[in-house]
Amino acid sequence: MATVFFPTLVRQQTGGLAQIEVPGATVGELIIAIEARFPGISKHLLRPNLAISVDDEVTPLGVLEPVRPDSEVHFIAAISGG
Amino acid sequence: MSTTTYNVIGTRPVRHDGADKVTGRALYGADLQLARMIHGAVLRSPHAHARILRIDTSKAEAFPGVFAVVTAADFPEAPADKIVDFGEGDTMLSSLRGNILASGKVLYSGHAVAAVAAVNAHVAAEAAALIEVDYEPLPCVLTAPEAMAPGAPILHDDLPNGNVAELIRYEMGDLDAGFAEATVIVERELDTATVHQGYIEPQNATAFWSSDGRIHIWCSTQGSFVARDASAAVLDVPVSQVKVTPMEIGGGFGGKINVYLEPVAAMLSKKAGRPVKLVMSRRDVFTGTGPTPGSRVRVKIGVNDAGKITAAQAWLAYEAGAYPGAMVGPGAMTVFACYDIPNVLIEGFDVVVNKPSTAAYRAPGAPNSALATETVLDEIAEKLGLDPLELRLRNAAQEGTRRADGPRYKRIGCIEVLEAMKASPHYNAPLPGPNCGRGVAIGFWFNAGLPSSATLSVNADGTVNLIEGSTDIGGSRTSLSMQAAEVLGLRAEDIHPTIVDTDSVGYTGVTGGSRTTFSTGLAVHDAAQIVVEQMKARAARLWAVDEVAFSNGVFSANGQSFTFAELAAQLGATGGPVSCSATVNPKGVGGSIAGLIIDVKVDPETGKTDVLRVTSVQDAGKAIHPAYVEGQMQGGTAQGIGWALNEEYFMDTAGDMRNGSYLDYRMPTALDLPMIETIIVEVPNPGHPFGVRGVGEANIVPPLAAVANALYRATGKRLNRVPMNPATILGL
Amino acid sequence: MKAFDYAAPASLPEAVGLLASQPSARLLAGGTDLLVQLRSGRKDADVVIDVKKIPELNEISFNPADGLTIGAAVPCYRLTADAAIQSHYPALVEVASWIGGTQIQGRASLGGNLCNSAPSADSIPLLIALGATALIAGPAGRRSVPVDEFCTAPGRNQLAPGELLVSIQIPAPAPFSGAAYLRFIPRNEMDIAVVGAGASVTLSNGVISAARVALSSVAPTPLFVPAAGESLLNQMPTAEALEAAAKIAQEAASPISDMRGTAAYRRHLCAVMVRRALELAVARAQEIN
Amino acid sequence: MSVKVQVQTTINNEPVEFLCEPRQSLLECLRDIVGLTGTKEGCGDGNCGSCTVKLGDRIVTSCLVLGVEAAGESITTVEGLAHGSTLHPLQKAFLDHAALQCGICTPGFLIAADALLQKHPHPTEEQTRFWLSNNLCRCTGYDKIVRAVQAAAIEINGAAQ
Repeated sequence: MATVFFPTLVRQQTGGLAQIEVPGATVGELIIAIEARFPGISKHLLRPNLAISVDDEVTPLGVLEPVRPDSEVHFIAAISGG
Repeated sequence: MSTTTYNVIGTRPVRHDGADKVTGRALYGADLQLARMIHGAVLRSPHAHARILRIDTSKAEAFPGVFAVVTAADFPEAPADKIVDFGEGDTMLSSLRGNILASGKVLYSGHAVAAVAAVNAHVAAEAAALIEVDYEPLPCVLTAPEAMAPGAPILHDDLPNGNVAELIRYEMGDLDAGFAEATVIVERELDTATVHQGYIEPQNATAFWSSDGRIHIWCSTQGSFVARDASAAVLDVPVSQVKVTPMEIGGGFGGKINVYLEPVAAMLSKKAGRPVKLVMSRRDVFTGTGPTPGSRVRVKIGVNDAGKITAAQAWLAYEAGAYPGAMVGPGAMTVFACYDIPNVLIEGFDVVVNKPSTAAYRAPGAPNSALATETVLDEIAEKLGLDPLELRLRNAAQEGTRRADGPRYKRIGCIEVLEAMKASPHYNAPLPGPNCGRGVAIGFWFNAGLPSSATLSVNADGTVNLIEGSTDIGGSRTSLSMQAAEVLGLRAEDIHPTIVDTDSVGYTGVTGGSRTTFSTGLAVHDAAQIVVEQMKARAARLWAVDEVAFSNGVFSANGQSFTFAELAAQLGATGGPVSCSATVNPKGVGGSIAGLIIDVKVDPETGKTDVLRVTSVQDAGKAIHPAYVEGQMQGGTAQGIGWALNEEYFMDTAGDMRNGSYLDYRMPTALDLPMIETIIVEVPNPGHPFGVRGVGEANIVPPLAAVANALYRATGKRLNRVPMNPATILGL
Repeated sequence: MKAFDYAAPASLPEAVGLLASQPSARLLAGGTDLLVQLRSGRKDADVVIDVKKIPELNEISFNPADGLTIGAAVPCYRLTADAAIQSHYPALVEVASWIGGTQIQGRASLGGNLCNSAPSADSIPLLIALGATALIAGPAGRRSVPVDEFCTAPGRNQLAPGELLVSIQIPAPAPFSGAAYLRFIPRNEMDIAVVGAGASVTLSNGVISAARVALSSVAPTPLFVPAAGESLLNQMPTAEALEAAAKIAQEAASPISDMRGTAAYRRHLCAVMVRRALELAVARAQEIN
Repeated sequence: MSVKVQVQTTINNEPVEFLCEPRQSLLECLRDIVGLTGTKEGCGDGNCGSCTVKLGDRIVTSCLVLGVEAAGESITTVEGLAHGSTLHPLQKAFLDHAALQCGICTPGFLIAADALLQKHPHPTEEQTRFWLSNNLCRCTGYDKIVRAVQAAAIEINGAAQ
């Protein structure tokens, strides 16, 4: 099962839980599984100011990005550049 | 370190657009002349915060020579919560539209209120001055700490936390336990002023709204597709109705990603039925575009006897300007990014204030936060009696180090950059005399991926046309052509690059985020590989073989061979021309570490700082064109030194910028800088076929702190405010 | 910028006549102040009178008896290249090479710098220190005004309606005299003086027999401080004496805080810059002649 | 609008006549009337040097010159620097030394540097930086520009004695 790390400010929705292992083959499937456990959380994770990082790389595929059982998923500030 | 040998990559060919740019032939946005073109002027708010009670444009409309006047009322309403996705950094449409022409309230001095198109720019300016605007002035708030305080004037009624638009928080490990392990703890708070990118070419846009509904925009932009998408969103037309032709661009550094004039020129054109050109004055550029945030950053770092950082805490408040989006996210993510720290807490606040809406500026957000971290580390090194580079080496991030925001580094060149600094002739040279000081600092920037497209067409003479959409700010035509040439076994000059409009190439993101040589380079690389495959197939057809080898520009099979040019000449007879495209949206972005060593001399009576010697060190991954890599390092260093020493938005209490000219903004002149030595470190990025990391930004991260550290060594004073100008140095 | 007409009179009487008949006329020499002010709306004009075609305003002449006459429209680059000025007025060469940058010096004139009457004008403290006078022409004829009395308020001066500056006249340097202008700017060029200090010193047998001190950017006009110079009379040019004179100049200053510096910082710089200008003037007085 | 004035002048060694309003700067006249857009505008108040042209025997910022003042003068712009299709040694040196990035300041630097080399055939680094301080560049940090100018000095005038 892949590990999803909750941003600090989303942990209010998880009762303080920082990370969770959930089943799924894509980021989207992981989020569906998390939403089932913490209803309403997905809108805090899928926000325009947050980018999705899978295995230490920001993914352009977003929720469609495949994950492996040992994958790490983070939600980090979306970065622009100069 | 880089070991692969290349034929073209790593050489220094003359840039393809060079002759045009040294002879005055290159066409920048303001150079455009179109038949029947008229000229515009923008009326801007004199108030930093005021309600607009009434706008009367009748006198301007009646002024001889005027064709059209527009205000926010001419633009479609922005749905309250619509978000525009530009691929990087999404924006609320209401903010975008509100910034282009104010409606309801003006939020900063310089906020555009109305625009006029007339027979020439002088008449347009005279007419704009005749527009009557009744304002109800409101109290203004100009700094993040003031804007966060209870009772501060509120800019936007719809933000949930007063003037705080966004909270950021990253936590890792156990902060209290970490500080408990520390033997030395230093905490400092440092402010930085609002500064501008300072590109020499003012913003400009020419637009023609045709009677068939198609809108053609010519402008100076870092990203033609972003300009297209943003303009279409503001004008509420489908993106396919807008074509953006990127003109040559006179500098950007992050400041020419947002649109300001483009939709206004388009709306004026719609009303006037003629092409309309808008060009900003220098004061407009300072007050009406996006500078980069001023900030307050507090950093606390604890280190044990072994010189290992046990805990680090940061609090960051960045001034977004009039609309949310202060780059505090990247500021927070980079504040400790160079180091492997087990226990971390980072809190960031994106705070709106009555200043121009901020924009990116080379590694946006990172110099502000690195200033605090790198000066605190300097102080700790001194307390421990450790060389400041040695302290950094003991804590340097490396492959596998986890950042506080979560992800772990892949291959990263932090140790290599620090070792290069330590071994440099500069670091090992004595200081020239009294009142002198040497400072060091390092910094990190992520760099970006994002989509890019390229098309390669093989000419019968053996050369190749490269069609691409990345506007060329610093030699990217050549760094891209070199990557094509390397794959195709050609010389850089055999590739003919052209940057085309948004109708003529696949989607390409901005020239920003240090991404062009990486991402568009990857598109070029991939397209070149397809060319090779197709050319192999042609050779196979000619030779009636199954397998053709390709190496160093020569196709061969069974003892037969063709040079690239020989085979190119036969394409017509083997099935027709070869033309291949690729569009990428890559992962594999490699972050870059930069370091700076700087020597200064301070006049103890006047506080004047002279910069004596500078060495910039940066991990380029692989330097495609080393001269342009050096140029990026030197340019970012120069901007950082200007930021550190003299540049700032000097606002009066009413929020009016008092120094909105090059005379008083005080960017460095040639006489203010020495030669800038460079050391290119090459730790190849495994995510790019040639190892490219991108070099445009990380170099501006270290200078603020390096200058502060050098000033400390020269004066014994730790300053808590940037710019560290002469009066600040003397405490006057 | 509002529309205006342009005239380029070829003689002084013609210019004076035009000026008298056009109340909203503005005089154009180098244009480095005027065109910026017109463009920004700080000034406007119905007619711009270009004075560069008037021969008298373009002259540089020097003789050891009368000293130096600089036509009001002579651009700085001609001053820095002039052999007589180079040998007799080194400080003037320096100030002419510090006003703006190379391109500005291709246009800007000391006459324009004086008539613009900015508190921060670089050339005026030196002209005051050198004891220069302004030769003015107008409907009522010609008159001379000491430069130290010329400026009356920021952007204002003794020129009456219809009058124009013809030339600046600087006495011949006395034997064993030296002058200097130093300014403090945060950059190394292309900046407005945070504080500027002009000084001249004449030595007789090693004792100071004349001295003048003036400052810029510390008062509503360039500031002549007679007491600072007088304090040095009959003194040896010791560090203490120069320091004391600098303190007197500092006391006379009434600086304000603005984007170029705080009042406290300017007051501090007054003493530093005056002392340094005096030191350089003394060194020059000792080394030449 | 005021009455337009006819101006006869010489630009890049060719006689040129144009009509302009008195309020139009020489920069505007060169760019918008004569069509020589190689000279750039960066600030409009003489502080960036992008609009540098040679006017008679000295260089000026053409934003601070009125077009009408060009009457009877001789002007050189960046378009007049090369000899036919052969680049001026300064132009070549700027390319060889990668002394431009965005290129917007380059025309002004080239004209200013040309005047420098006429005054100082072998300028020191200090002389070069002082002379060029009326020209702002935001991309390069000036390093490669100074090197290019000094290389061009040697190309034009031989090695310093």
